[in-house]
Amino acid sequence: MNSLVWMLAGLILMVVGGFASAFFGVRRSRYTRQIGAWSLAAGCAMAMIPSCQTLWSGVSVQLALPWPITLGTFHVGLDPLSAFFAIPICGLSFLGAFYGMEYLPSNSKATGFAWAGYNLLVASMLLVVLARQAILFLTAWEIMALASFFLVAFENERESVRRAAWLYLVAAHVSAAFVAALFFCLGHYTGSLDFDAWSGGSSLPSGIGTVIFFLALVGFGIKAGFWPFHIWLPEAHPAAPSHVSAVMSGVMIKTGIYGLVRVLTFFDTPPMSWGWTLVGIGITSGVLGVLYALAQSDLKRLLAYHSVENIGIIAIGLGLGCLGLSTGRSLLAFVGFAGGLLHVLNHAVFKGLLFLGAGSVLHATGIRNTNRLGGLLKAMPVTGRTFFIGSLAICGLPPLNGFVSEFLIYFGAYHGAVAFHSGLIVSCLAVVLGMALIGGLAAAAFTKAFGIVFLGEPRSREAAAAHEAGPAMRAAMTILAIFCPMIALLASSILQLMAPVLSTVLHVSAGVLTSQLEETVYFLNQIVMISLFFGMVAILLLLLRRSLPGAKNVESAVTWDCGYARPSARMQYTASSFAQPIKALFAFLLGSHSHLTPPRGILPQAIASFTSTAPDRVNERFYHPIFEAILKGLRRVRVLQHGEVQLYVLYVAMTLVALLIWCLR
Amino acid sequence: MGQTLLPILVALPFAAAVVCLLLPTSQSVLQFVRLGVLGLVFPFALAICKVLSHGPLEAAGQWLRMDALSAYHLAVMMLVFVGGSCFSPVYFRKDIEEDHFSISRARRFGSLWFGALGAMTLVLSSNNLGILWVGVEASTLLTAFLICIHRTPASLEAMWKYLIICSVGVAFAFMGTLLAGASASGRLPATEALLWTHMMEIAPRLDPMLIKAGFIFLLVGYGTKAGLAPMHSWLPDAHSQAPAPVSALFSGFLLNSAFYCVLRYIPIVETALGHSGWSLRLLVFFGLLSILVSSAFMVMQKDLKRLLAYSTVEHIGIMAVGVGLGSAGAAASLFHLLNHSLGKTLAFLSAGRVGQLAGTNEIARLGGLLRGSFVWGVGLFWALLILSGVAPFAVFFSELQTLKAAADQGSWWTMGLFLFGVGVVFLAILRHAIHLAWAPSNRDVSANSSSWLEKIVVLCPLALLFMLGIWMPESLQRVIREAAAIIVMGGRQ
Amino acid sequence: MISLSQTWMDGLLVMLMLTNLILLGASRLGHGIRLIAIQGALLGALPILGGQHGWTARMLFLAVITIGLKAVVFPWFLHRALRAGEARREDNPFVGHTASVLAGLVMLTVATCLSARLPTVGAGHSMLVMPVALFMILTGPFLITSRRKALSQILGYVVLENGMYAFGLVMLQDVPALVELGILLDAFVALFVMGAAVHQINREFDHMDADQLDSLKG
Amino acid sequence: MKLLSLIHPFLALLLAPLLLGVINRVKAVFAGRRGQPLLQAYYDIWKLLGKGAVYSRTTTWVFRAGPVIGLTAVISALMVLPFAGQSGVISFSCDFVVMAYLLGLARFFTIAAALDTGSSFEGMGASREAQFSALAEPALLLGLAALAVQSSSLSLSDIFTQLNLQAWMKVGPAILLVAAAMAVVLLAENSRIPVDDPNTHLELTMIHEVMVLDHGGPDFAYILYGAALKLWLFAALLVNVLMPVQASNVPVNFAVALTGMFVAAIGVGVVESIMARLRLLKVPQLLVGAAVLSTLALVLLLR
Repeated sequence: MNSLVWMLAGLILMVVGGFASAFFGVRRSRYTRQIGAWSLAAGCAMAMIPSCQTLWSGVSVQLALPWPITLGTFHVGLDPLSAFFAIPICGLSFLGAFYGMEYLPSNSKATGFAWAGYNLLVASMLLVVLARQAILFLTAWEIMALASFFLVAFENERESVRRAAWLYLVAAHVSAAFVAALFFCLGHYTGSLDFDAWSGGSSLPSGIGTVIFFLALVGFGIKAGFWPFHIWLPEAHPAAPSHVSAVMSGVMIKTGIYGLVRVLTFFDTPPMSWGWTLVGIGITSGVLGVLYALAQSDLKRLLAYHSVENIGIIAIGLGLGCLGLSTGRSLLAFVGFAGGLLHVLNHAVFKGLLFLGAGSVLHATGIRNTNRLGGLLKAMPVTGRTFFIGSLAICGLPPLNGFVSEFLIYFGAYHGAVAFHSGLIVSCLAVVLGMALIGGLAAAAFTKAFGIVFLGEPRSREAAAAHEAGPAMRAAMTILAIFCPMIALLASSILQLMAPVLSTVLHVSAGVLTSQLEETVYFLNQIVMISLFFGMVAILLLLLRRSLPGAKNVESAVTWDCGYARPSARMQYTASSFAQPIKALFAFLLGSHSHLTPPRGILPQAIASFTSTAPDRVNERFYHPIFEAILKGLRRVRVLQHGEVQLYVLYVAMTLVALLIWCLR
Repeated sequence: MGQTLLPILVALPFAAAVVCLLLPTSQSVLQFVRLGVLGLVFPFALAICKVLSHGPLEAAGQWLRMDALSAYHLAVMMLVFVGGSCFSPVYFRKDIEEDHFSISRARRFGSLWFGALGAMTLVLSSNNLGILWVGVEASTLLTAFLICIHRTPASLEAMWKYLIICSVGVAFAFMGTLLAGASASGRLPATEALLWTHMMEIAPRLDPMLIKAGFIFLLVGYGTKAGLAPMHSWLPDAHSQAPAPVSALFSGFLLNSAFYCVLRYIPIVETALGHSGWSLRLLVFFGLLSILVSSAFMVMQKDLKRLLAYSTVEHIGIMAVGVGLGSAGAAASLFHLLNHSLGKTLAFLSAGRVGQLAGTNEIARLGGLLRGSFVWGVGLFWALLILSGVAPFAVFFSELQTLKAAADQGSWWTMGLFLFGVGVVFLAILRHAIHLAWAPSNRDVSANSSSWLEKIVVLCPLALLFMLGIWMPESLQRVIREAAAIIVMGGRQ
Repeated sequence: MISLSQTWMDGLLVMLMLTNLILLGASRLGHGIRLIAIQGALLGALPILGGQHGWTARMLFLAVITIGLKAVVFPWFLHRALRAGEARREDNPFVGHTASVLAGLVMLTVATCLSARLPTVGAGHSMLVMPVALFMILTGPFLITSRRKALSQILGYVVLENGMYAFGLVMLQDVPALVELGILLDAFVALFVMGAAVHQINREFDHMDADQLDSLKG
Repeated sequence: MKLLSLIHPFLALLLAPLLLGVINRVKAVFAGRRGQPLLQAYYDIWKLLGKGAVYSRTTTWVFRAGPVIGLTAVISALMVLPFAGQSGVISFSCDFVVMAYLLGLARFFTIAAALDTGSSFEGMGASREAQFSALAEPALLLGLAALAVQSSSLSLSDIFTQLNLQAWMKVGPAILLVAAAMAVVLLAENSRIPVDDPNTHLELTMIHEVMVLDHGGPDFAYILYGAALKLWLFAALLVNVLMPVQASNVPVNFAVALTGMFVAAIGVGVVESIMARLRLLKVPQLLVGAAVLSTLALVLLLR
C-alpha cells in the first residue's frame, strides 16, 4: 500500500476526531479532550511513520487522486523535503496535544471547538507540506489559516484578542493572495498547476523568475514572519492557548519557510540578488526581532518576537545557501541550507518548549507580564528547568541544539568570507556581524526572561501562589527539553539523515554531497567532542566541589543588600529595568515611547509614574500610514453615496454618455 | 414537449400569484408561498433536466427558448426562491403576532413574490430580446412594491430610488435593444429580428457601430439593475429596507437576472466585432470598478444589511470580471453565481432574523452571535466568512478560478486590482464578522432557539457550499462548461 | 430625393425637439404636463405621417393607442397627481431654467455629434431621427437629475421614454407589434407605478420633493 | 592532535592566577605601594576552597551551578586555543565560534546566578553585563573574521600559523587594528578599567564584581579561577596576534609566548593605572569602536 494513503488516513482521523470532540464538547462530555487529543496523537503517529521512512530511505512517493473540482487534482507527494517538515509538525503537535489536555479548561463548550481547530490546523499543515498541486496547496494553506484563526480567537471575550485574530487572518489572507499570484504566474508560463511541471523553472522568460521569487518572498514571508511582514505574529501568538502558540510558532510559521524552499527548488541556479535579499531580510528580522523581544514585558509576546529573530536566522541560512548556489560553491550552498533547515527543526523544539513553559506559567499564575512574576523555579521546578534548557538552546549556546545550526551558518559565513568573491564577502561579513549581535542580544533577552520569571523572589501574590503544572504538561516539556541536547549530540547523524533533503534542494543526487557531508560531519564531531569534554570537566568540578572540606558547612541567610536588613521583593530588578540600557542604546531602531510623570515638590502628593512601550516601528511608520491613506481614499469614495436620487441618476446617465463618447469617438 | 412546457412554466407562477389574492388569512398565504414554490420546483426541474439531457427547448414560434445557460440560471433562481419561501413564514411570524402583517399585505406579498418569479422565468426562457426586456421591466415593477411591504418612510424612499434609477436603467436597456435590432435591420426579416438565435446566426454581418452603441446602452441599462458600479446606488437602500426574504431575492437572483441579459448579448456583440474582446474589456472595467467601489463602502459600514448589499455589488463585479476574461473566466463566473446566490441568500435571511430579534441592524449594537447556539447567528457568521472567500468553501474556489483566468490571459493588472479589492473587502467583512460573533452586546439574541426547519434552511446552504468547495459533481461542471460556451461563442463550438 | 413623408417627418421631429427645449425651461408643473401631452400627440402622428408604405391598419391602431395614452391618459393621470400634492411649480431646481435650456443646447450638440458617427438605417428615414431621439434620451435623465419635485422626475422619465419611442417607431416599424407593446407596457406601468408611488410618498411625507428623500446614505 | 598541544592547557591552568598577581603588582608599583605578593591569587583561591558557603534563602540550584559551569566553559574554551606555535588541543573550522559561544555560556550562567539572588545590585550588574557582552561579541567575531580573511583559513590554529612575519609585512596595519580591537575586547570581557573596575567598592558602579557579591567560599574560588583563566585566554589570543613567533625550537617558542603573556599582563596593569574608568554610558561606544576597528581591518584586507 502506498504510504501516502496511510498518511492521509491519519489526517482524516485527526479531522474526524477533532469534529467528534467538538460534537461531544457541545454536550459538555468529559470525553471531549480525550477524543480530541488521542485522535490527534494517533493521526500524528500515522503520519510520522511514512515521513520517517521517506527521510530514512530518501525515496519519495507520490499519489494523484482524481479531485473533481475545476482546477484541482488531488496530487500529494512525500519527498525528503516534505518529510523533513512533516516530522516536527507531527512531533510537536503530538506533544502539544497532551499538553493541551491539561491546559484547556476541561468542560467548557469552547474546548471541543478548540480541539476541532487544533486537529484541523495540524492536518492542514501536513497537507500543505504534502500538496503537489497549486489549488490543493492553496486550499490547505487557507484552511490552516482559518483553523488557527479560531484558535487565536479562543479567548474572544477580550477586545485585544479579537483584534489580534482579525489582524492574523487578514495577514494570512494577504499571504494567500500573494501565493496565489505566484502560482498562477508560474501556471501562466508553464501551462500547469502541478508542482512537478514547475521544477526546472529555467524555461521561464528572464526576469519572471525574480518576480516569482519576490512574490514567494512576500507571500510565504508573511506566514513565516519575516520583517517587515511580521506584525501579525506578536499579536496572534500570545492570544492563542499556549500549546497552540507553541505549534503556531514552532511549526506553522515554518510552512512559510517550506513554501519558500519549495519555490527555490523550482529554480536551478538562483541569481545573486535572491541570496542578498534573503540574507538582508534575515539579518534585519533577526536583529530587530531580538531587540523588540528584549523590549517586551509580556512573556508570550517576547517569545513571539523571538520567532521573528529565529526565522531571520533561518532566512540567513537559506540566503547563504542561495549565494552558494549562485556562485557555484557547493560547500557554502550545502552548509547554508543545512544550517537553515536544521534551525527549522531546532526552533520547533526549543520554541515549542518555551511556549509550553510560558503556558505553564500562565496557567499557574494567570500572569503574562514578566514584571509581576518571579521566583517560580521553586514552585515549578520542572517547568523552570525545561524553560532554562530552552533558553540556553534558543540563545544558540553549546552544547545544545541551537548552537549546531547557528554554527553551520557561521561556518558558511566565514567560509564565504574567505572566498574572495566580491558578491559574497560583504554579505557574509554582514552575516557574521548580524549573527554575533543576535547571539549577544538573545542571551540578554533570555537571561531576562528566565531570570526575572523564575529566579529571585515572587513579585506578586499570584506568582507566590504558583503551582507546578500537571503531569502531562510536565511530560511534554521534559521530552522537548531532552531533545535539545540530543539533537546537538546526534547532529552529525541528523545531518546524514538530512542529506536527501539537501540533495532535493540543491538539485544533485545524494552521492554528490558526500565530500561536503564529510567535512561538515567532521567538525560537528569535533563539537561533540568539546561538548563531551565540557560535560566531563563539569562533573569533575562538581565532584571536587562536593569533596571540599567546607562543602558540608552551608549556611542560609538573606541576600546581601549592602547591609539593608529587610529586602522586599519590590526592590528587585524588573524585566523592564533589566532591558532598559539596551533599549536606550538601540532607541534609534526601536523608537520606544516612554512617558514620565516625575514626583514634584518636597512631599510629592500626586503619584509619579513611568511607562515605556515599544510599539512596532513597522506598524507605526509603514502599515499605519498606508492603512490611513487607503481609508482616506475610501472615505472619499463614500461621498458618492450621499442619498440624493438625482445624482444617482446622474451617475447612470454620465456613465452612458461617457461610454458613448468614448466608443463612438 | 417544450412547446407546452415552457409556456406552462411562465404561466404557472402568475397563476399562483392570482391564487394568493384569493386566500383568506395571512398564515395561509405564507403557507401557500412555501408549498407553492416547493411545488413549482418539479416542473422547473423537469424542464432543466430536459434541457440538459436533450438540448435546448423551444416554444411559441421560437419566442421562448431554454438552453443550458438559462437552465443553469433557472436552477439557481429556484434555489433562492425555495430558501426565501421557506424562510418567509418564520420571518413574518413575528409581524403577524404583532398585527403588522394584515391579510392585504400578505396577499400583496404573495402575489408579488410569485409575480417576480414569473417575470424572471420569462426573462430566462425568452429567446426574443424584446420579451427579455419586458421580463426585466416587469420584474422591476413587481419587486418595487415588495420593498415596502412594511410601509415606513425609509422603505418608501428606498422604493422610490429603486423605481427611478432602475426605470431609467431599464429604459436605456430598451434603447439598447432597439439599437441592437436596428443593427440587424435589413439583414433579417422583420418578423425574426430580435430573436436571439437568429441574431447569433447573422452576428458577423451586424452593423458594428450600431451594435457597439447598443451594447453600451444595454450594459449601462441592465448594469443598473444588476448593480454594477457606478450604477449600483439604489442597491444598498433597497436591500436594507426590504424585508429579509425580499432582500435575499434581490441579492440572490434579481440582480443576476439582469446580468443574465448582458450575458445574452455578449456572444452577439463579440461575434459582430470579430472577437476583438471589446465588450469583454468593458465588463472587466465595470467589474473591477464595482469591486473597488463596494470595498470602500464596506470598510466603515455601520448597517449590517447595507454591508451585505455592498458585498453583492462586489460579487456582481467579480462575476463581470470573470465573464470578461474569456471562456475559463465565464465558467468561473457562472460557478460564482451559484455560490454567491447560496451564500448571500443565507446571509440575508440570517441577518434579517438576527436584526428582527435584536431590533436593530446596526452592527455596533449587535454582537455575541456565536456565544449561544443560535443557528441564525452561526449562519450569519459563516455566510459572511464564506462571502469574503475563505477556504474550503466554494466561493474561494470560484474566485481562484477567476484569478487563474486572469493570469492565463496575462492580464496582470486585472489580477492585481482584483486581489487588492477582494483583500480590502476581506478585511472589512472579517472585522464586522468578528464583532458580530464575539463582541459583547446588550442585544444578545444568541439565547433564542430555532426550529428544525430553520436549522435546515441554515445548514443546507452551508453544507452545499462546503461540498461544492471540495467536491464538484462532474455533471455540474459539464453544465457550467456548456453554459460558459454559450456566453463565449453563442453555444457553437 | 426627399419625399413628402420625409418632409412631414422632419417637421414632426423638429417640433419634438422644440417641445423638449421648452420643457427644459418650463417652471410650472402643469405647463410641463401639457408639453408632455403635445409630445405624445406628435409621437402618435409620426407613424401616420412618416410612414413609407402608406397607411396600414396596424399603424393607425398604433397611432390611436399612442395618442390616446400619451396625449390623454397620462397627462390626465399626472394632473390628478399634481392636484393631490401641494406644489404647483418647480421653484428652485438644481439647475436653473435658463441654464437648463443652455444645457439642452449642449445636449443637442452632443446628440448630433454622436449620431453622426452612427450609420443611418434604412435609406428612406429622416436624418433627424437619431439626433432627436438621442437628444430626448439625454434630456430625460437631465430633467430627473436637475429637478426637485417627484412629478418633474416622472416628466423626465416620460421624455426619455418618448425619445426611445420615436426611435423605435421610425427605425423598427416593421418589427412585429412586440416592440410597441413593450413601449406601451413600459410607459403605462411605469406611470401607474410611479404615480402610485408618488401617491404613497405624499401620504407618508406630506411633500413631493424628491431631494428630501435622502435619509439613506453611506 | 599532537602531545605538545596539551602543554598549553596545563600551562594555562597553572599560571593563569599569576597574571592577576602581575597586574596587581604593576598597579602597586604605579601607586608607589609594595603591593600584594605575586602569588596572592593562589593564596586566595586556596583559602576560599577551604571555606564553607553561605547561600541566600532566595537562591536555587542556578546560583550554585553558575560558578561551576562558568569555570567549565572557560576550561573547555582553552582547548581550541593555539599557543606558542602549537595548535589547539582540538582544532577545526570555525573553532573560534565555539570558543566565543562557550564564553557566552559562561556568561549566561553568571548572569542567571546573579539574578537568582533577587538582589537589585546584582540585577543591575547582570543587566550591564548582558548589554556589554552583546556588543563585545560582534567585535570579537569580526576581528577573528579579519584574521580568517587575512589567512584564508578557518581554524584558530591555522589562522595563527599563517600569521607570520610575511603577513605583518604585507598587511601590518590591518593586523594592528585587529589587535587593538582584541585588546578592547580583552579589557571589556575581563572587567578591567576602563570598562569596569575590579577593585571598586561601590556596588552601584560595578559590573562583574557586583554580580558575584553573594558568592562565597569554594564558589567564589571557582569564579576567581575562572576569571584568571579567561584573562589568560584573551591574553593568549592577543599574544598570538601580536607575536607571530614560529621558531622551530619548541621551548624557545614557549618562552617567547610566556613572556608575551606577562607583557600583556603588564600592559593591562599599566592601562589600569594610568586610565580612569569610563562612564557606563560611554562603554558601548568603546565596544562599538572595537567593532569598527575590526571592520576597518577587514576593509583594509579586502582592498
